[in-house]
Amino acid sequence: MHEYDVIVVGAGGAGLRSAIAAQEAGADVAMVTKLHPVRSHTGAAEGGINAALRDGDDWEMHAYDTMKGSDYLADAPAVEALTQESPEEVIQLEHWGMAFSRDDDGRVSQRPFGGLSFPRTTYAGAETGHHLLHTLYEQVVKRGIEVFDEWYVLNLATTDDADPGERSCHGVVAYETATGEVEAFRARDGVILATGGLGQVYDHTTNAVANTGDGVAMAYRAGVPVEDMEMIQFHPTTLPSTGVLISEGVRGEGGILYNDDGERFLFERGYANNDGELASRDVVSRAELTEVNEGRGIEDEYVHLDMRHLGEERIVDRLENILHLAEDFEGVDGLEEPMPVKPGQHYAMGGIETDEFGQTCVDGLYAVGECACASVHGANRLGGNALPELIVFGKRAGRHVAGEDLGDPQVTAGWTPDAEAASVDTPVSLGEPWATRGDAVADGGATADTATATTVVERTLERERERVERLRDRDEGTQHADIRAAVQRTMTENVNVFREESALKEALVDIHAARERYRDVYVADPSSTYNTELIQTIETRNLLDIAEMITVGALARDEFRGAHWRKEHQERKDDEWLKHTMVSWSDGSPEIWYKPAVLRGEAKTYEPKERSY
Amino acid sequence: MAERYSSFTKGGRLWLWQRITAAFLIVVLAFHFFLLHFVHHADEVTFAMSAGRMQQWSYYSLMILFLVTATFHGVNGVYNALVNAGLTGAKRRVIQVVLGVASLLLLVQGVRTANAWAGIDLLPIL
Amino acid sequence: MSTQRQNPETETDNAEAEADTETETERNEVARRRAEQRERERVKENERATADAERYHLKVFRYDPEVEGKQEPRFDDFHVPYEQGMTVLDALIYARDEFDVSLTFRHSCRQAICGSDALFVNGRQRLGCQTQLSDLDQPVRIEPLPHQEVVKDLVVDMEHFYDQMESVEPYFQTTDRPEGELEEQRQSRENREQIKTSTRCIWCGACMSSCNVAAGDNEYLGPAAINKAYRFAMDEREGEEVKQRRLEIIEQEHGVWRCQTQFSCTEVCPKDIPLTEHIQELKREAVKSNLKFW
Amino acid sequence: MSQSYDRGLIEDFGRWREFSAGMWAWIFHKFTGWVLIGYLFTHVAVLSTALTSASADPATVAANQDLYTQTIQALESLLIVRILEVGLLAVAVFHILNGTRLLLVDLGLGLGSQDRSFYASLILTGAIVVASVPTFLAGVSL
Ligand SMILES: Cc1cc2nc3c(=O)[nH]c(=O)nc-3n(C[C@H](O)[C@H](O)[C@H](O)COP(=O)(O)OP(=O)(O)OC[C@H]3O[C@@H](n4cnc5c(N)ncnc54)[C@H](O)[C@@H]3O)c2cc1C
Ligand code: HEM
Ligand code: SF4
Ligand code: F3S
Ligand code: FES
Repeated sequence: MHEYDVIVVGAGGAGLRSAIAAQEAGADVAMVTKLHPVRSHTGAAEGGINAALRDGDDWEMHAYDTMKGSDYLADAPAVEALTQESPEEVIQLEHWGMAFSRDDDGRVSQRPFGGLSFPRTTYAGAETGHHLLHTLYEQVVKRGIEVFDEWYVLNLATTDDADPGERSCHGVVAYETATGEVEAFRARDGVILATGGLGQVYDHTTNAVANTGDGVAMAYRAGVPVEDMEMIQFHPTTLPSTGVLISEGVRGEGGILYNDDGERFLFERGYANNDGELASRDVVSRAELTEVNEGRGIEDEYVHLDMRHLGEERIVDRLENILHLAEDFEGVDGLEEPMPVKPGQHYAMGGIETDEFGQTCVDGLYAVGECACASVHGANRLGGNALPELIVFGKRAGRHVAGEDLGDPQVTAGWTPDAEAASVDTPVSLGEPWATRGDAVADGGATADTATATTVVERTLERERERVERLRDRDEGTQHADIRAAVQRTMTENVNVFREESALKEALVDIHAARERYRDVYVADPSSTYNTELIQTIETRNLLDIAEMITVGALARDEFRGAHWRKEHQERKDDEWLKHTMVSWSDGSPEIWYKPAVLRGEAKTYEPKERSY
Repeated sequence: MAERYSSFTKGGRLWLWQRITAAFLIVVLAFHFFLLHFVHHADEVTFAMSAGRMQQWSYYSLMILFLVTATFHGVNGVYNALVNAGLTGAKRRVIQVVLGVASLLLLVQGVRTANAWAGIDLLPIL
Repeated sequence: MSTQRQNPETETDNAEAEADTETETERNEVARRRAEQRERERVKENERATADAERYHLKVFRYDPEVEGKQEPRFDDFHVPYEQGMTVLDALIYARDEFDVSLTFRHSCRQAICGSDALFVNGRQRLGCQTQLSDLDQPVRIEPLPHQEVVKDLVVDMEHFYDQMESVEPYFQTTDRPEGELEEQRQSRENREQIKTSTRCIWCGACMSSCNVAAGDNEYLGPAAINKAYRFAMDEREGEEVKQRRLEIIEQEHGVWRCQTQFSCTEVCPKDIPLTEHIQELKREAVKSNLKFW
Repeated sequence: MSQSYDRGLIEDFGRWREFSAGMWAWIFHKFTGWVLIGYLFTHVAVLSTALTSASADPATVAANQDLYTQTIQALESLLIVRILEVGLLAVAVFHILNGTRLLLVDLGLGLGSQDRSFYASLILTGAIVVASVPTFLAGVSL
């Protein structure tokens, strides 16, 4: 058994930043990650990082934009923490050598981005995430922080108290891809989950194949509530054949969207009369799909994004990477022709519920980055607001877990008195109704009364070893690839940009059927050397849970807010819905409840206003 | 972790000398070929003529320099090639010694021959 | 169905609960059958579509130290239905999901940024996700990166590559930081332009694999690590003093001098980094700084 | 790592079909360099016969009957030696031209057209060698 003060699961921007912070605060840190750190999907981020750095801009404006962008579903204290600390963190990155683009005076460049009232998106070409990821990894190398790369975390070692709020987390159990060994990692102070996105529940996504929402699913099954899962962002400009992202930076620099009739539809058809292409992402995505659905799409599938008028020099200077992407993945020369684009799954606003220090309701368990929901994005994330989230909350969680006193959180995690129980009418039973009831409340837990920290970890280790063996020993049944494909298809068809009650229900039926099939899943490859099939099979299990959380949340929320549009309920219902959708795993099935959104900030309350761009 | 640099090595210096000698050799080798195959034909070479050329100080010193640079350039080139192919440790020491001795022999023999033509008895031991 | 309530102790009538579960099971059953029906139709439709498609012939290197029949390396043939825009990675994924689940390769981002899937395709190091099948002659021969040990199928051991990358002190160091909070270090646009290409490396290892010198001399830093050193040495923010140190590192015995300007690294780099040029520039920088000291 | 497979030598020269210009240039330069240094050693050995000639009877020398002159002329009368000399010329010319190319590359010049300059070296070598054949084979008895 490995033993450290802090175990960080995942080595994308969020994981790396928290590891650095925890180590600086004196903790003995190890990172466990299924990919080598530089392979993390943070590297794919293109556009930039929002930070109020310049005269004429300030964090309050940034906070205001973020609250408005979130459609008032974000928690103000978290948003204010994000916007106040982002400048300092961005400058920290610069001091660590990050290769930002530069202005003539040698300072870092900033550009306009959708939904922002000031050009505050700090960027490094159209490959900001790549530079951020590598800069942070360099600092991890410098500090000699131990990294277990290509170790797949199977589960959390948590206790099993009836009330999730009383559980505690003592480590993780992981599978070494190269050898097939299952090993335990005990964490004396805490575990930080930073496992990133979950785009693989959809089949048209900008996310990596590794973005399977493992952390969210693991925390969920340990009893941690997940928040606002129905809030999935669809990015308006992805390449139709692969889902590769064409950065919002293109529109930030002045790129224009046209439909098949050559209309600049955002203006000409009144979707966003003020901001046009720079309206918030949900607005633009819906506009594009409406154009396509009404027959004005190109080849009935996509619209055109044109940047030719920007001129070669400007494009090469600021968006060079986009030229390569369009060429390599769509065979289009962005200097000569407009690029085909359509909406694709991009980001999960929701995730593991945390407070502003990344703490979950389970003692010793933290979550940061895209897998977490500190609730800074609410119902819609603004472009350029995810990367600052990684570094701001990464740092906070790292310091907190290492024992620094950061004060009391304003946002509470877990079931509180103002929580509201709820019920949703579903066509099938959810979760795993066949799971044996009564013994374990939290999946993978060890009963609290007898447990010391070490026995909790050891018991989890045993269980996970069994699970891996079971999968490998069986030699007939269903294969995970079919199940995964079925989930992706139903999610893309039924739980997309436009959501309809009957379709959501159909998705739940499909997910249920997929779960049934998963019951006799098996792994055909008998090898213990680099058995990727085994890992994917376990990931698919996580995808099932994730798909269900998203769909249930979407069914519960009968209003239109931010990224979440409901055919039967096309208006925002502030009286009823200024609250977060929470889903917790309890006794083998999901339980739904709500908690109010916190709109009261440090100095003011963010009153919901109509969101028009 | 891969091996860190140990101390300043002469890698750079040898590299530079390889280039400097190469630049010099371009001229001299071309001249040499031209002279002995085109101006004079190889089959017409006689001891007397060779001796005649060698007795000119300028030609003599050019040829000595030619010999020295070519030896350095060639032997260092061979050594480099072996290192590139992963020559290390004891084997490397052996090769260094062998190459060193070989170049010395070559130089000594070359200078003796040149002296014989030039009629120089500068160093009787040679 | 009403989902679990918060208070699990709530009393429920047992009989009622029983009946409830009964109809529930039935309902689940019906729903599931419907879903399966839909799924079957989809699969059929898919099959029909793929039956008509043009197929690409792949020859893929296979090896597994543990599995009988794979211990001796061999090539397997796969015939993958072609779709417009299909990449080598797409084809491999298809072959894995449809024909042989044990086919193993690294991949993640599908967009040439994570650097996981550098492969040896038709005699050249390329990223699977960045290579269009239509640009290749058939059969498409796919092998793991040369000069690295094969772990399984297309997966090679990257440890040595990582070690080399990390041996050049690949992190920013500077002796002077600007005064004042929120002050960034200034960098001219020209300087950022100079290091721009060098910062694009995605650690894919293609360059190292293509270099014959790196194959012969195991300690040679290799083009990627030298390029990493270049990225810092040329960054004016680090200052002169640190630059000298950096030059010392790349000047070591197995540093820049080993490069024989084969250019293959530059040719295969998927990020178009002019590696040879960077290496050569560092050689000159090193010579210059040494001449100063002689 | 449980075990891994080392594909050994096929990795290197077995892949020659897949070599690109720069790699061929490297191989050729290596080969020609080795030939040249090898030749330098033999060349000096042959020339050393001059040592005996120097101490020989001046009359013999005057009559071109000394060991050095005899050796050289005997060698030069062999067709095989002449052919080898043409080979040597080819090797030297290529090494000079490609060496020049490498020097330029070291100076950072023409990196973008390194493959073309390699082909140019090859072609130029061929041309020079062909043009020199008459001179090199002049007066040899078959
Ligand atoms: C194409 C694209 C462009 C974007 N552009 C922008 C932008 O311009 N600006 C912006 O602000 N945001 C952008 N975003 C969003 C932002 O990049 C992501 O939200 C963010 O990078 C997520 O970082 P992360 O550290 O949470 O996760 P990731 O970087 O995805 O890292 C996840 C880590 O977790 C590890 N992991 C996962 N599961 C396991 C497991 N079971 N066991 C062990 N390890 C595990 C992985 O190995 C990986 O290291 C973009 C996103 C995408 C997809
Ligand atoms: C005439 C002009 C010459 C030029 C311009 C020249 C140029 C070069 C250069 C630049 C290299 C270095 C290659 C590298 O390290 O990357 C080299 C290598 C070499 N040269 Fe020359 N050279 C010349 C003549 C000679 C001569 C006369 C000899 C023989 C005595 C010779 C033997 C070698 C050898 C053995 C190597 C090493 C080859 C290898 O890497 O295996 N060269 N030459
Ligand atoms: S330099 Fe290019 S080829 Fe080499 S590792 Fe980096 S990206 Fe890959
Ligand atoms: S291939 Fe190797 S020899 Fe130099 S130019 Fe590239 S590192
Ligand atoms: S899959 Fe990431 S580089 Fe190809």
